[in-house]
Amino acid sequence: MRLLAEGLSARRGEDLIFNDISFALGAGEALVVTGPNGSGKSTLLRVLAGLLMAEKGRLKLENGPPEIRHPSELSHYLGHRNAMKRELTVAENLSFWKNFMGDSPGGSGRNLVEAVEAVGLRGIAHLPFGYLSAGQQRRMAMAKLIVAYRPIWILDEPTAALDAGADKLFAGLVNAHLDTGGIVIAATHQPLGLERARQLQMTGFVGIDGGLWHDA
Amino acid sequence: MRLLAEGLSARRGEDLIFNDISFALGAGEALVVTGPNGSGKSTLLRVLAGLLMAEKGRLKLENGPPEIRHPSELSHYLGHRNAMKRELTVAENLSFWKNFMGDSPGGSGRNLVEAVEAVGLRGIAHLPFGYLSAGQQRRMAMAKLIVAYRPIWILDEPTAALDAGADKLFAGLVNAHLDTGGIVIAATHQPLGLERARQLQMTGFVGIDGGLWHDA
Amino acid sequence: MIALFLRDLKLSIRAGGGAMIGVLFFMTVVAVIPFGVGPDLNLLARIGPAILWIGALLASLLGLDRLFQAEREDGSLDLMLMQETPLLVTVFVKCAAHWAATGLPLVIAAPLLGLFMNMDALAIGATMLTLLVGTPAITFIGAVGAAVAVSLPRGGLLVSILVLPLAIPVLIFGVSAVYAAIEDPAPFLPPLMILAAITLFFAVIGPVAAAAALRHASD
Amino acid sequence: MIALFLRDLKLSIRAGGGAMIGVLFFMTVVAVIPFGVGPDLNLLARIGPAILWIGALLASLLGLDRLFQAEREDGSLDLMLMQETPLLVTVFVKCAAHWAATGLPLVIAAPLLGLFMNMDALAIGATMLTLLVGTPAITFIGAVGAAVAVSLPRGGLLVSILVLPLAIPVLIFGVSAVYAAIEDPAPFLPPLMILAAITLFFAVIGPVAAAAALRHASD
Amino acid sequence: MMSHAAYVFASYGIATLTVAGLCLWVIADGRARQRELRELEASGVRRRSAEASTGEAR
Amino acid sequence: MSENSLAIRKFSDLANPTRFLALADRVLPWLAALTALFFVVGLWLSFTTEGDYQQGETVRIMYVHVPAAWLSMMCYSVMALAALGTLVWRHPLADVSSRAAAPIGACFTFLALVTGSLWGKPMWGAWWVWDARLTSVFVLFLMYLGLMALNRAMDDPARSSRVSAVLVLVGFVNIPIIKFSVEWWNTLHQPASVLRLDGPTIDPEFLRPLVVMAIAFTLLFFTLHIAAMRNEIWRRRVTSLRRLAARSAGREM
Ligand code: HEM
Ligand SMILES: Nc1ncnc2c1ncn2[C@@H]1O[C@H](COP(=O)(O)OP(=O)(O)OP(=O)(O)O)[C@@H](O)[C@H]1O
Ligand SMILES: Nc1ncnc2c1ncn2[C@@H]1O[C@H](COP(=O)(O)OP(=O)(O)OP(=O)(O)O)[C@@H](O)[C@H]1O
Ligand SMILES: [Mg+2]
Ligand SMILES: [Mg+2]
Repeated sequence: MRLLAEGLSARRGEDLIFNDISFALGAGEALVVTGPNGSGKSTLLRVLAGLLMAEKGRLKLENGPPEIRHPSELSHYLGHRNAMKRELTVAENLSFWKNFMGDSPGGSGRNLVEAVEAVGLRGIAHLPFGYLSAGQQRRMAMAKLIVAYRPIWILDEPTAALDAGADKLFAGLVNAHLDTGGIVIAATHQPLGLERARQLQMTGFVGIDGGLWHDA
Repeated sequence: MRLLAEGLSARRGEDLIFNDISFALGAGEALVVTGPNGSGKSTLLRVLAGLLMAEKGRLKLENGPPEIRHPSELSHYLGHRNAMKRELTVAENLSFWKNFMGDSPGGSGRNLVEAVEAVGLRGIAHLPFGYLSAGQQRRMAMAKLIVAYRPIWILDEPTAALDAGADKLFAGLVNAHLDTGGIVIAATHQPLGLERARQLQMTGFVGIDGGLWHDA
Repeated sequence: MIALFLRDLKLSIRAGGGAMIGVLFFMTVVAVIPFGVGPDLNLLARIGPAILWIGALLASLLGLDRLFQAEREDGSLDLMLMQETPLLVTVFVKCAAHWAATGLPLVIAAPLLGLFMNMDALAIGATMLTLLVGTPAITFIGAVGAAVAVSLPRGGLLVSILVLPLAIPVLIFGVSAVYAAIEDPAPFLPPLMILAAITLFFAVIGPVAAAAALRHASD
Repeated sequence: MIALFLRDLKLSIRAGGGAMIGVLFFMTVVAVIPFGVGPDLNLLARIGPAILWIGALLASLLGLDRLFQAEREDGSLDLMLMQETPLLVTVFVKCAAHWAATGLPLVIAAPLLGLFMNMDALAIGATMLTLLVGTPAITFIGAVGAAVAVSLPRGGLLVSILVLPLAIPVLIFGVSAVYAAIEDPAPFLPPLMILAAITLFFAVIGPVAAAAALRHASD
Repeated sequence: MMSHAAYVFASYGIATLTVAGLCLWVIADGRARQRELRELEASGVRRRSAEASTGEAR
Repeated sequence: MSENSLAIRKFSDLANPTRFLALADRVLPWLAALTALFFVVGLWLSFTTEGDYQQGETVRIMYVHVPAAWLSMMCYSVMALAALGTLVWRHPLADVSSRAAAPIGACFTFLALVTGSLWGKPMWGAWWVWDARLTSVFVLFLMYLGLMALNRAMDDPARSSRVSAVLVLVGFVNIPIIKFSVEWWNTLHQPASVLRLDGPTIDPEFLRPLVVMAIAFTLLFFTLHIAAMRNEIWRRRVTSLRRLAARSAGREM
């Protein structure tokens, strides 16, 4: 499987945030997106996840399952928000996502106990999600990545709020995913401890293509 | 001015999170709280900010203004959330907090323009807060610290979501505050670049004093 | 999909209680009308079905605005948008869960309130039936409004405003079906059929439109 | 404090704001009623005051739940709790701003809607007066509910169960004061006085209770 | 009972007020927007023609 | 296909915002002057023609009421057209036009409602009855306000334009209902006597001021609409400049 981005550009509101970004990621490859605040890292990831329309350019999957309309259907997206309900317990949250998302072809998700253990939080799955500390919440959101199998992971500042130990644990998770032929794309300010990662440096502020409402 | 904590302990739900924490911070001193996820850093800071009741122990201010009932009235608290409204412009947000909080005795807040400049975001104070990227939002939340004067700053992972440049800028802000005799308490996973800081390492899960519903 | 249905039910029972407040409001509305019209039992019986319908309409609007907003705020909506299952189906299931949590209790509470309004058994039965057939339509219409307002910070009332005019046909046919049932000459079935048709129509159109709006709202 | 008042006003005017939308909702509700009960002018005039009151109650309830929740979600509530100014005052000011943004417009729009309901000048005046006196009470009661809702980690049905029953007396005295004004024999002043007393009572109790709930809520 | 002329004058009066208000609002709105544009230009925000800086993969 | 897109490019070229602004600057003064002229003549006519034998002086309300009512419907039709433009051709000015029209339409509808009520009190003895036409006009008013609220609430036009365009189109059902309600249901309100297929049935004595006032109102609408569109374009310029500022901020260090 190969994920291809060709000449992507995207707008926020009416302004171009980045222009003509291309890359190709094969199975087992990772891409780390870096850049200063406001340079468009999150915007790029949302485009890759199919949550924002690209202004130009294409996103393709080669050698993927045939019936896929958009690579996002094979992707996990971990944004700034954790997509968990504070009122439900961790177990309820995770098993909901496991059932709702199902597995992509080519792999299968781990069960809840294993997943919670994998993020190092055994024994607190019965607590309401709202009771956890910021870092614990983030870790549980990561457990979501492995309860349902998706070959592509799109992670926006995954390690914000994580302590040093969890950092390592996270690198382990990602490396394990890469080993099984997964693809990882992560935006970050901190080193993620991935050896095999390629870098994409966003410089931001592509500026101005004339803008819709101005003289060309 | 001296901030004294004597034998603090706190509960979350029914479990004791930490026990018997004491420290004393004089003017111009900083305390950096570290520890793994879920070890109680945020809990400690919320106790210091008067947002959680301590289970035992006391928090005192020596040589402070006389009419203060709780040190929290002399404190800034910067939590995980930025306390700004997405719909209002940055300037409206900041000037609201400036007016609403007022200055503590012994100092005065900077004006908006200066504050926005201090966090390196000159010229965008007229934008709605929601337009900013995650890191820009965090920086603006820091500007809040200097528009209204408070001698004590309580900061919970202040540099999450900040890029490297902003990290340095933040260290500058904190050092300037310490130079004028302020007190800073910060929880963090990343080095903050403060030279004069003392460390408090939380180990987490003091455990089991029986809990409320068990035999002691 | 069953997982989603169950989760939404659980959430509405557990937190903030969409379920109860609807019924409570319904009762309040119905309880207040007699103060307005006075204790004239005949009059009450006459306007009873209309009042019940209006009360149900208003009650099902409460909380509708948070249908997608809550999902958006914690990021769940993003994940739902990304799945292979058509968004349409997700929206439909969420509507169904919302109806089960707020609409169904209204239907069940209706007979009780019918007694307060001095309606006879036939009228109560007819009202209950029309409510059962008609309230899902309101939920489906409301879903469109909720989807449109999803990115608005305080979209609450706006949803109701966008929704109410569209809900007028439901109200008209619901009420007229009940009156047709009470007053003998007029046939009961045609308006009920129309009501059912409206519901089916919106059960298709609503999720489609809501899904389209959600797609465009994501940023 | 004025800063807070102004900010809340600004927020409600600016984005998806309660102010204009509340009135719109009020108007929409009233416009929908005749579709239910039929265009009988006499009947409409008779139930008019009750309808206006119900509409106002609903309009001021919708969106009230977010009064503190929005503050809590973005962390502002923490800062408000820490200030020297008593929380009580903060809550009171927030309620006042909420009322000014949503309650007051309702009162102002009431006469217009009264005309639509074919109410006579006296009834309209009385309704307006009672709304002016009574709607603040709804806001203050709602504030308690909103505060409690913030405090419970799992939300909780309590809010709904708390707010509506407390609001019912307001509704009842409001409506009955209007009818007392219209129908000569019954005296107008006593129910109005009771209404005013309820409002004053809740203006004190509401913020106190809400502030207490908020203090305990913080975690 | 109002005389009929009163109704006529009331309607013309309200019509005048509404139309005048609308016109004034449009004019004031335009002025405000132009002022904002001028302020923005004055503070140095201006559209430059595209600079081709983007991210690049390595 | 390629020809089609070429044509559209030409079309959008013609109506590009900058071009539009230049055009508006040139046209607006003339339009405004013409409007004023027609209003002077219209008002003079409507106060000098004699009253009706049945309705007396109140017939003069017609010269405001009827044009306002027509305009309220026309304005919505303009918005519906613009909504089509947004959805089908994705033309940016279409959304501007539809947004700018909403407050103007709301004002005209308000006028139709108020003058109608002021006419209804002496004629029917009630300010308001719930007949089909009156109700549907009231719904139109609510729709204008709802759209305005929606537009205000969504500050990002790129996202809100299509949503509100759909809503506008859905609401368009209301217009035929208003127009034909007097014929479909028997109501208190006057049936059409001017805009009908078999020619006006109204006395020329009343027709003359009515027509002049109608033209005056129409001109007023276009003047205001163009001015409001210009404002809207400026507003968008301001917004996009502000976003630009956001993006470039903090970058120099
Ligand atoms: C609030 C109440 C009223 C509303 C909302 C209203 C609305 C309208 C509308 C929308 C039209 C345009 C219809 C069309 O072009 O086919 C119209 C036309 C007209 N209205 Fe009214 N109306 C109201 C009250 C009245 C009253 C009280 C009278 C007089 C007794 C009246 C007399 C007329 C006449 C004469 C026309 C012109 C019909 C024609 O010649 O085509 N209206 N009104
Ligand atoms: N919802 C939005 N509407 C309009 N503009 C936005 C929106 N979100 C972000 N922007 C703008 O787009 C630009 C890029 O934002 P983005 O969030 O992609 O940056 P980022 O690289 O993720 O920054 P950070 O490191 O701070 O998270 C920013 O300048 C921001 O002002
Ligand atoms: N609202 C709450 N109710 C009950 N328990 C809570 C609540 N918030 C946190 N806890 C528990 O208290 C413990 C300490 O949490 P705290 O947020 O203080 O950790 P932290 O050191 O800040 O961690 P992090 O680095 O992840 O932010 C955690 O084990 C958590 O489960
Ligand atoms: Mg980001
Ligand atoms: Mg923490």
